[in-house]
Amino acid sequence: ADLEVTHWWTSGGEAAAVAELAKAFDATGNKWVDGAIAGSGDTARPIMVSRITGGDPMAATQFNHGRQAEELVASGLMRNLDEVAAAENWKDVINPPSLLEGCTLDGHLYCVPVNIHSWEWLWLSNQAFADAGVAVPTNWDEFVAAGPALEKAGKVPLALGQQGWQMSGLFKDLVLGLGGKDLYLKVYGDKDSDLAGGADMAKVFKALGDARTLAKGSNVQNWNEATAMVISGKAGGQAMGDWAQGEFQVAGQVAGKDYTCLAGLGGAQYITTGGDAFYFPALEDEEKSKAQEVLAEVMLSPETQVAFNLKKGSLPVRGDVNLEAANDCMKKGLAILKEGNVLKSADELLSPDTTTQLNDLMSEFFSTELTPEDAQARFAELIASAD
Amino acid sequence: MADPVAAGRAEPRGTRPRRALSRRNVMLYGVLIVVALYYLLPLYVMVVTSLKGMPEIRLGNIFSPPMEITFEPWVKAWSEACTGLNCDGLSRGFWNSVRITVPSVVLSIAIASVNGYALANWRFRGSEVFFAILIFGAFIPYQVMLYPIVIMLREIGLYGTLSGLVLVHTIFGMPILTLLFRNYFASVPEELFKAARVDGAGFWGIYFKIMLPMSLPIFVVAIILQVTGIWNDFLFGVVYTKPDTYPMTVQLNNIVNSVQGVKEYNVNMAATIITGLVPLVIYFISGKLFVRGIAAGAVKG
Amino acid sequence: MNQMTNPAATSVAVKDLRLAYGSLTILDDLSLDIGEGEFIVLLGPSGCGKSTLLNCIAGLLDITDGQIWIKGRNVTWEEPKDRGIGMVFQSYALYPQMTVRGNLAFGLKNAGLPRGEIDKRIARAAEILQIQPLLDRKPAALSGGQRQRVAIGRALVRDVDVFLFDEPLSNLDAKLRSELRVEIKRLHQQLRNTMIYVTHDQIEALTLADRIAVMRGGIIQQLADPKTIYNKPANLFVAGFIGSPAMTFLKGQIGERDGVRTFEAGGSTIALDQYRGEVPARGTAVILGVRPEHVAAGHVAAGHGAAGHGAAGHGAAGHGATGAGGAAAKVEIDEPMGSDSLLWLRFAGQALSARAPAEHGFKAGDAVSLGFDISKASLFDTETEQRL
Amino acid sequence: MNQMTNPAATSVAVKDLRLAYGSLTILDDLSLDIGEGEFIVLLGPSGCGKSTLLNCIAGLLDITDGQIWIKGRNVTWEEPKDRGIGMVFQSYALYPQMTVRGNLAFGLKNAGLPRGEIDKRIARAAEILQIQPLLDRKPAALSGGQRQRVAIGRALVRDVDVFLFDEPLSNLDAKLRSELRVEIKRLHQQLRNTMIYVTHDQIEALTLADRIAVMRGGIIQQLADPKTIYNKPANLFVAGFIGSPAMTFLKGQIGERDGVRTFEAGGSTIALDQYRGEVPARGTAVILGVRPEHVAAGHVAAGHGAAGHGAAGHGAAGHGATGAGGAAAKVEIDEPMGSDSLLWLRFAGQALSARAPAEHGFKAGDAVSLGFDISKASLFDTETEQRL
Amino acid sequence: MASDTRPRRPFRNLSAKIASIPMIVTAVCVFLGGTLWTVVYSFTNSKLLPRLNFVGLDQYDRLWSTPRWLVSIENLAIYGVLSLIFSFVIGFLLAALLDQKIRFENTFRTIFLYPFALSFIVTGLVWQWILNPDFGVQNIVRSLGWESFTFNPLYDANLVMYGIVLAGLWQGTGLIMCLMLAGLRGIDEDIWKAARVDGIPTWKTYLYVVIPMLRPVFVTTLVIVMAGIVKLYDLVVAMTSGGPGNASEVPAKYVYEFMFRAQNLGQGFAASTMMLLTVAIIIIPWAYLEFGGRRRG
Ligand SMILES: Nc1ncnc2c1ncn2[C@@H]1O[C@H](COP(=O)(O)OP(=O)(O)OP(=O)(O)O)[C@@H](O)[C@H]1O
Ligand SMILES: Nc1ncnc2c1ncn2[C@@H]1O[C@H](COP(=O)(O)OP(=O)(O)OP(=O)(O)O)[C@@H](O)[C@H]1O
Ligand SMILES: [Mg+2]
Ligand SMILES: [Mg+2]
Repeated sequence: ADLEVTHWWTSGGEAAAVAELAKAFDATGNKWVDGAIAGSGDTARPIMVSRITGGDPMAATQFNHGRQAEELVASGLMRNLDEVAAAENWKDVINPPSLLEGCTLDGHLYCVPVNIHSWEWLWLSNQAFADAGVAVPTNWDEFVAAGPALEKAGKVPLALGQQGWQMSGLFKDLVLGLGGKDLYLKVYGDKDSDLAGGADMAKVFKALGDARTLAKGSNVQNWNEATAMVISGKAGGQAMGDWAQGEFQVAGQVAGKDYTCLAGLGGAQYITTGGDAFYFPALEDEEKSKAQEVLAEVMLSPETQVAFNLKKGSLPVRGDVNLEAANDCMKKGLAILKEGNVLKSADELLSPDTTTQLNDLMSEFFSTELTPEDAQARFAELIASAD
Repeated sequence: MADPVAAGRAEPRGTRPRRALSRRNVMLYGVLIVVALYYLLPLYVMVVTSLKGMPEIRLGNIFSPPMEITFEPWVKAWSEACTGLNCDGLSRGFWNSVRITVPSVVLSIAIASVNGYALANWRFRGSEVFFAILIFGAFIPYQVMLYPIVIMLREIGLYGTLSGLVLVHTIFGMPILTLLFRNYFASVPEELFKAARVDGAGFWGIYFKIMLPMSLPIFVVAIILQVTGIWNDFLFGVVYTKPDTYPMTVQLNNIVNSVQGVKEYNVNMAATIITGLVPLVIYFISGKLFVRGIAAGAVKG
Repeated sequence: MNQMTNPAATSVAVKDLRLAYGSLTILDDLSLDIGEGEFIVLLGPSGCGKSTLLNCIAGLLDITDGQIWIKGRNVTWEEPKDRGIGMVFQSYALYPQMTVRGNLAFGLKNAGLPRGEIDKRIARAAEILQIQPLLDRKPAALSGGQRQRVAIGRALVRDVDVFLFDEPLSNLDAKLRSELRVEIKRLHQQLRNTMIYVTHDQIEALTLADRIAVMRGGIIQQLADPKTIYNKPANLFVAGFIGSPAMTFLKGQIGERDGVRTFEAGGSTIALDQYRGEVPARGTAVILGVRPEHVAAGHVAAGHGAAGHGAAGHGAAGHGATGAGGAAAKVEIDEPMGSDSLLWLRFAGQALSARAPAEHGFKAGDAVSLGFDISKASLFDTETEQRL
Repeated sequence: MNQMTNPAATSVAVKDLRLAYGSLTILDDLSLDIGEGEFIVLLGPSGCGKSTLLNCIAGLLDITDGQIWIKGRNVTWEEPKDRGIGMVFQSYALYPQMTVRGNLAFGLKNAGLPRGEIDKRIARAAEILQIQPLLDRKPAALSGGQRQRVAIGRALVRDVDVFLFDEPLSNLDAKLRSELRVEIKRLHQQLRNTMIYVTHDQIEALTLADRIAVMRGGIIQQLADPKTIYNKPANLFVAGFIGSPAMTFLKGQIGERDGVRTFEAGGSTIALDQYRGEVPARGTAVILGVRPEHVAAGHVAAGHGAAGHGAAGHGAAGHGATGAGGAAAKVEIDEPMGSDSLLWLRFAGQALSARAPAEHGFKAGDAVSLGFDISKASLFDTETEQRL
Repeated sequence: MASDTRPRRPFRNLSAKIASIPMIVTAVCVFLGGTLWTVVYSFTNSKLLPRLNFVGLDQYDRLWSTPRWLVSIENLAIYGVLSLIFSFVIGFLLAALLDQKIRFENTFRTIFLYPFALSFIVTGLVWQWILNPDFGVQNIVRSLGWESFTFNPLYDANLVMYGIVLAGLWQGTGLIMCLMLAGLRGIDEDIWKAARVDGIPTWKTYLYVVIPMLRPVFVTTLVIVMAGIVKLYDLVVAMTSGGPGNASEVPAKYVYEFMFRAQNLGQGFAASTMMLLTVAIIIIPWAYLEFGGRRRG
């Protein structure tokens, strides 16, 4: 059957990855009708939600697993995937198992995680540092120190797209990378507002202040434009999730040679396992419902996982696949994954409402002269009222 | 009173003014030309950029004419640019836009003109109240109505269909159009209406045989407003349609925002021009009638 | 064809008509009977409700109360097209996008008449109105007078009993107006339909009407034939409204001299023995209205008799004019009007106008003696403003 | 104040004026001298260029060629405000959002006059025009006549030598029009300014003007005092345009009977011995123009004499009317106009109108005999249409 | 045969009433109904899906303590005031210039009006491109030798609203000009002549006579412009997506984002209600002027 799949994967690397999913699904005799909506999840999600609540759902749709689709699931608009999961024995193959938790509500499974995305990466342009005459940094502090030299060489030290989610992503990286696992979990997970206003967080906010200074002159909106600045050597580095790697790959760059990646911003070696998942709205058409199951299966098949994730630059959700072809950076990620240094992602820990508020705060911080102290106070307040 | 010699001269006082190059004319046309340049600049930039190759664009001067004209960006924008897996550029969206715009324009104008006619000539108890509410609707930000409309369309089972979108466009076009038509028909002499009634024409007879043939200017205004409005609509197009019925603006947005590495400004500009072409052409063709219609429908109260 | 409930002679009857816009009453309790074939003119100043009354008769306005009968049928709630009326509007209201033929045919087509019949009727109307050569033109290509004829034609083809005209001439220039006035009159003589004609031009009313209904503020002030209206206006308003140049009014009171009642104002007296009406008691305050053509101005030296012969060539000369006791009036302004002149005088401290032949020989500032034709003057009660 | 290069009596002089819009010439080689204190009326049908000429004098239109002199100064290229003119427009063109006082003061303030002077001038103008109570109202709250006075006031306060009026009365109803006509006349008598007055209403022209310039198609047809224009129209156009009711024209040719030249048409003859002008040779085709008041209609039985006395109360009666040889005319339509009636007759197969007293007693269809006052008639050449 | 009895009211002009049904339904169901629905749900704590779970004024409390909303309001005020003033001034000036019986009037008018045919999305993209510091005006001026020249409104939080106003004016002034031109053409030519005879300079005539006379046109224009201002959304999204940071956020965007992105419908509805309230404050006086008392004669 023809299945319409909506997603917001439209950048070069993403599109190439999605093509793999489509190819695999088409191979089963069905047809993947692509419903890409450009301009990040923020643009796409409202459209998807309207379609689903409007009674004209697509056959499958991308969400970041976590709490974005919680209410849709609770209102019975999404399909229960328990049977497929049981048949395919997902419980055993999915690694880390916590991924499935994000897809589970009241003991039922509602989504298919397709990759593991980790936010905690600093992408550095070797070219830029060479031009500036400094060594490629190995951690955040070195990166900050290299700032003036980069600037002198006419580079933007830190490329940062002017959108809230990118900024709060950077912030989260700093929390985890500089503050460590406990701080991250207590603040984001337990909503500990005392800690959020405490001294440890103050350090993070100071680093955020540095980041603000470094990112001056970064006149781009979208993350991939920021990445493009790093690729072209116009910028020193960018803090962005592993999907940025897809862009380097499309541009023909080689990890370690043309660019360097620092997990956990070179600090604490943890990654959060956010990721993309596909939800399957409940459909009335029998044939399409069948095809939905096929699609879910296909998405998790080892071959698809490898092909998809190589293109996407993310990690596969199965521990049992062979990633020979993986490059330097992916291997670093895989290593961390093996260690089990995996935490829940912020998307799972915070409601979209809180996330939006946090994004707003970060936007404000980066576009105004708000002091780190004031920002921290506001942050603590926000955490206190988070749900 | 002044110099008697001067006063006594048979020569006219003051100089014969207003030759072609008088100061006034220089000022007047000077200002107009400068302003016109400001208005034309973006169009110029769009066209010029769309004809350049990416390497030339990176050189940075957006105002310089292309050194080497290339139509590749146009071709790409029209038929090759990708969104996700669909690499057929704007071409698909174009026909969708036509399929959305034509019925929406026809339906909304048909309904609004009848409403305006009824309001102007067949007022009944309460008609003005409904009209006032309608005008209030002109101010409601579309975003606010998005959700209620989703629910309404779901309830009447039109969500996601082309008819649903046409309906939405008709509804949101109604306030301003009704206002225009009402004002226009109100400016038609009432005696004409009375004469037709004495001649035995009814509500529809008068509308079709008397009012319609007289309303070309206001129809032109309505058509221009609606074609531009609906053709350019993004929000409803993206919320109330599916990928295979996406209108051109949604495709445009997808192309422009689907950045693959570096932004391809030339393709973006070409896509932008192509998207704006239909309303522009309609506007250029009927601009004169537009002004006349505005004078008749918007200004008279 | 129609059952008659009213006297056979009545073509249009308006009974106790009331029309109000919300709380604003325009017409209140108005009644009017119009005879078969009669030419009635509704005359009155702007805004007095003439068009409103006409529209009520036509059925273009929903009346608030009362009844309208046409040809013995109660048509109060019938549609305009079913009332057997034709209407001609001030701006003609020709359908601009149709040819003259289309304009004429529109109503007939609506009524579902067969083609042949339509053509026949148009041909007949075109002949009567002499617009055959114009049939295929559009209204924009017609002159004012031609448009007017087409507008009449549109009513004509419908073969109606009653014609309604709403100021059909007021958009035209004076010359055309007087020509078309004659044509309408000729048409009425030819067709003998009932015609109800609205105007605020009293010349039109006087020349066209069998009877004139003078209206003010929604009330019919006087309904009578033109002569009566002109010579015996029911009240001050009608007197002032009718006649051009207008009647002038003198304020004064009733006196008596030699057993004859007189009109006294500012020391001058005018004998009222010739007055055709009831002269009130001595001392009553009255207003004397005289038309310019009933005032004769003469050279002061020649006295009363000269006034009658020398200057006044009009009615005042023919019928015995009553002298103003030699009271001097002064010429203020002389308005020559071609065929004759209008003299504006100051008499007993009040303004008075007199008609004089074109070659009268008076200049502004001259003193004149006056003769009045009191048999054609009117006396009004100062309070009620009614004619006595 | 200004040195005169022109005759002292000339206030406004237009010399060889040419005005063209592109290739469309509206006024061509027009010259006109207007005396000090004169009241000149420009009269002509719509579109003949009256307003255009007035605007040229005012300096509101750039003329193509020629000169304009005002008070001995060549003002051809001066700004309107420096020409010493005041102008009153058809629509009054009052500044709607200013009070009457503001309207009057606006121009003066702009000219930088001191406050006291402005107040003095406004007070004076307000007194002359009797608009003191209106000074603080806005134009929207004024009646038509009041607005007109304010518009005049605006010209008045500017203390100008020349007043220009562009159809200032044509938006008003007939009654008000005749009142304001008198007021303008009175104003002129009081101020003695030069006034140039545009109208297409011939009654206004006749009553107001010292001299009338009758225009057609941008050309002055006749420039003369009202009497001459009325009695000796220079050509057919002027004759037909002036006079209400209008002059009627009879086509015919010159004959002779008993040594007296006659006018012959359709078997009827009219003796021309009394004609004041040159009667052309026998056989010449001519047009005879007679005004209704110079035609006397009499009962057929009574013959010629009766016609003079019985029915015709006007000029035709006073001066010897020449009989139409008993040729019967038929009454077609009787238009009663209050003070008298207009009879539309068919004479020698042509339409003819005659003025009769209100009580004439003729009915449509009656045969009448006619008397003509040929001394006041006009003969026109059929070809050139000029008066003979 | 004779219709002695007065027909019942509702059945007179039946066709007119039937023909007005779409209008009535739209007005009542969509606009009135939708508005009421929105207002009601603004008192609930609906998240992704509307639920009637009333929480009183909580959403409003939160709304008015959210910096982003306050910024949005402030931005809208800046944009509104600026674009109102400038579009009126520029629109009127252009109309006045075009009213001088100039040659090529059609050409000029077309040039001023064509941007109106383009969508805000298109407008936003073009101006984003022109104002882009790396390619646009700033870059050009710098490459001409003025190295320190800075003109980078879209990436400067203090200037970004002005950049948006610039684009908005470019798009919308043409229509204003058209309306004003229509109004100017309706002014009695004699008024101009009277002013010239009175010796009033042209600018004074405009200021004291013509502009006051154009009041009705100004009111209509005001309504149209205001309606556009309140709805400001597409342009911002296309030019800056509300950035840098939150510097160009506007209320319509706030509504949209809270309803759909933040999945907090209640908050979005509260913001909508505030916007509707503003609209009501604008439109009710206008409606009063337009329909109150005065009737068509
Ligand atoms: N729709 C309406 N609502 C309220 N008042 C009205 C309406 N139409 C007319 N009027 C009022 O009714 C009165 C009579 O109007 P009508 O048109 O009958 O006057 P008229 O005698 O025909 O005047 P005119 O000579 O100017 O045509 C006027 O005072 C007018 O203001
Ligand atoms: N701007 C213009 N361009 C071209 N022709 C014009 C213009 N203005 C006036 N005309 C023409 O000039 C002629 C004279 O116009 P004008 O206004 O002087 O007539 P008028 O005698 O005042 O008529 P009315 O009595 O109607 O006011 C008319 O035929 C008119 O069409
Ligand atoms: Mg009327
Ligand atoms: Mg004129």
